[in-house]
Amino acid sequence: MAAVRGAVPQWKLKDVEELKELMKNYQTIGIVSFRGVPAGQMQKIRRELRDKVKIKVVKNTLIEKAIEEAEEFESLKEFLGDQVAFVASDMNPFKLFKELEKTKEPSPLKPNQVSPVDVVVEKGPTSFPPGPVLGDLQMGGLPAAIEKGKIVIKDTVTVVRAGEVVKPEVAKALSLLEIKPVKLGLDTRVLMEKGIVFTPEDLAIDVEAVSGQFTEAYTKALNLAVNSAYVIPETAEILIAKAFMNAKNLAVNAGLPVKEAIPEILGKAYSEMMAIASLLPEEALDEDLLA
Amino acid sequence: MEYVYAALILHSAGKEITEDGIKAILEAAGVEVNEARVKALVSALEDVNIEEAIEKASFAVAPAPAAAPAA
Amino acid sequence: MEYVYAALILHSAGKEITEDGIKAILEAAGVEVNEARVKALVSALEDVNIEEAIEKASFAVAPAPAAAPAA
Amino acid sequence: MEYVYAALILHSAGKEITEDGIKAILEAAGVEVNEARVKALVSALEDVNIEEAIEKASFAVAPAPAAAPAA
Amino acid sequence: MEYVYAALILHSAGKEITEDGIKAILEAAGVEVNEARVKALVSALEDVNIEEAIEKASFAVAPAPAAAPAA
Amino acid sequence: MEYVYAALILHSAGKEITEDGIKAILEAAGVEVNEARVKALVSALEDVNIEEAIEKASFAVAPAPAAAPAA
Amino acid sequence: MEYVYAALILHSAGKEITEDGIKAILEAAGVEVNEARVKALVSALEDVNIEEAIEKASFAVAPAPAAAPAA
Repeated sequence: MAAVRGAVPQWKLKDVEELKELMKNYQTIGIVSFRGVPAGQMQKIRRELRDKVKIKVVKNTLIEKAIEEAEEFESLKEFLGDQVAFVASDMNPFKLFKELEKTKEPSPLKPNQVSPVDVVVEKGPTSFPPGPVLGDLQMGGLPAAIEKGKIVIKDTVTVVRAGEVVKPEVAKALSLLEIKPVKLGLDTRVLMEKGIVFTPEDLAIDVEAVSGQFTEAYTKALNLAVNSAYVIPETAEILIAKAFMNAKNLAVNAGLPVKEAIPEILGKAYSEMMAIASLLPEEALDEDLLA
Repeated sequence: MEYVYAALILHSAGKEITEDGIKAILEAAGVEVNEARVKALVSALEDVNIEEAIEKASFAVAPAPAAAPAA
Repeated sequence: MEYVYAALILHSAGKEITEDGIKAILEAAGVEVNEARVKALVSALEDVNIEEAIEKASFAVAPAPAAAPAA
Repeated sequence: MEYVYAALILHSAGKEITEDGIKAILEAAGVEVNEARVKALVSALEDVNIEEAIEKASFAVAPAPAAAPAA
Repeated sequence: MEYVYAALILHSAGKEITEDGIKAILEAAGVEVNEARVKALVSALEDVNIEEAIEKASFAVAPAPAAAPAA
Repeated sequence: MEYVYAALILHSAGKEITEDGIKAILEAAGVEVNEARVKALVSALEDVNIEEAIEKASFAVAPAPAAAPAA
Repeated sequence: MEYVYAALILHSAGKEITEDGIKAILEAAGVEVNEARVKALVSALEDVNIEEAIEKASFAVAPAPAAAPAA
């Protein structure tokens, strides 16, 4: 940052030193965003993670300075910006990611923020008796009315769309209805362990999917082994069965009178005869078929 | 059932299914032939796709594990 | 399958299944008979309870598999 | 079933299915060969598409799903 | 599959499944024998109950007409 | 899938599935290793029961001819 | 199954499946390599379209009919 003018104040240098210590001493470090997280929730997060994760909120410029002084951390730079905190932990990145995700709580939209989601309010009754709330809801664009002594929302409406700025009136109406359309908490931007960069995509593990991959891999291996007739303990029985079935199929389909296939051959001939017979009129059938 | 089997022999051997053919087979088997039935059979089979009917029969019966779903 | 059908005609007509019987039927059908196949078939059928084999087949054919549990 | 397996070895190895081939295999296996059966086998397989016949599930005699109403 | 068929010929003929037995069969069939495959086969089959495996095969084919369209 | 196969080699050989183990295998295969993927896989295995996943596969391969119509 | 997995790693990584390749992978996994098995595998795979063989369901072997009463 060329913009830094003059000497860096002593307390800031101390912060940079502290960050560098964290980078040096912890297995996993990272950058998380906490934009919009209320102070109260932030305190709670700090309290709950105290023993597992160091969270240091400092200016981007200071993190950047700390990063610049150790080459291996250079790649973290692109994840800076906005309201970020520096985290450090002795958990591996995947565990740390899970912990960080757990800090997210359903939260209301704030006035004038850009909504990340469509917010839909369903029609139906509210818990409010008639009163000034009616006006607040209407100001927020909701079709509110009084019915049977209660305020009701008469139609389902989308009050704000993803990417739109949330008008203060809308935010107020939503908070009155206790609608919490977003999840706020520490939002992982990047984690790093031993110089390896993990983005949220790397970190969000879908156990089902991984398990499915193992199933698929085994199936493919088994298919390959069986279809190439590679005899190993896992395929021996299958291949014997398959060879037998091939022989039996051939015997039956070609009418080869071998002992193992005779019952099937007779059955096949009989069922073919019955299939034809089922298509014939009565006068073409003999007595045993009419019975 | 002899009548239908007789028709199937002709079909399987690639011969045309005729009244004479069926009668000859049944007589060779020592069966007393009912001419009306032979006529009815041959006439009814004119509209039957025997290959298909046979195929279906094996369908119903043979559930081909071969096709077991690839994962 | 001609050979098998021929055997079943004899069976169905209540006759004994013999090499001569099968040959006669196939010849009547205009089939060039392979003696070895006739012998092999008759010999294979010797110890078989045809009625039972057919019985089982009719079961299997009977549709209604609906109830058969897929694994 | 040895005879059928022998035929399948020849098929699987891309060889023609001949009487001599089958005899040679069975003899190598120490099986006393019945010439008539070999002849019958080769003749029966003459017009058969073996690849297809192998794949096509044979007939389900056995299980006769208890629950299936016999026709 | 030649190797597996060869093993089944021996089994079916009531002989022991040995490397020499399989080699002899395959050579008689004019197959260029890969010793490693023979060894692998014999060794893997040591722990297999062939009769049971065959039993299972007949099961697998038979059952489950479930989805099969009735004719 | 290389990563999964590598893990399966270790599993199948009765070894512990470690990052180093997977890396060594992939490198031996001449595959350029992505460390993050190796780590992700090993970490995911904490919650994945490989034996169970394999079990599912054998089921899929083996039985269930149920729905498969004969060709 | 280790050997097959090793072959699949090579295939999956776009490499040729060779004895050396498979050995290198297994050794990296700390597996004591049985040369005969490697040879057997490579030979078995020689004429196989691997992509196809991987996808084709191997066979319906066993259980399925649990509920289907064998006759």
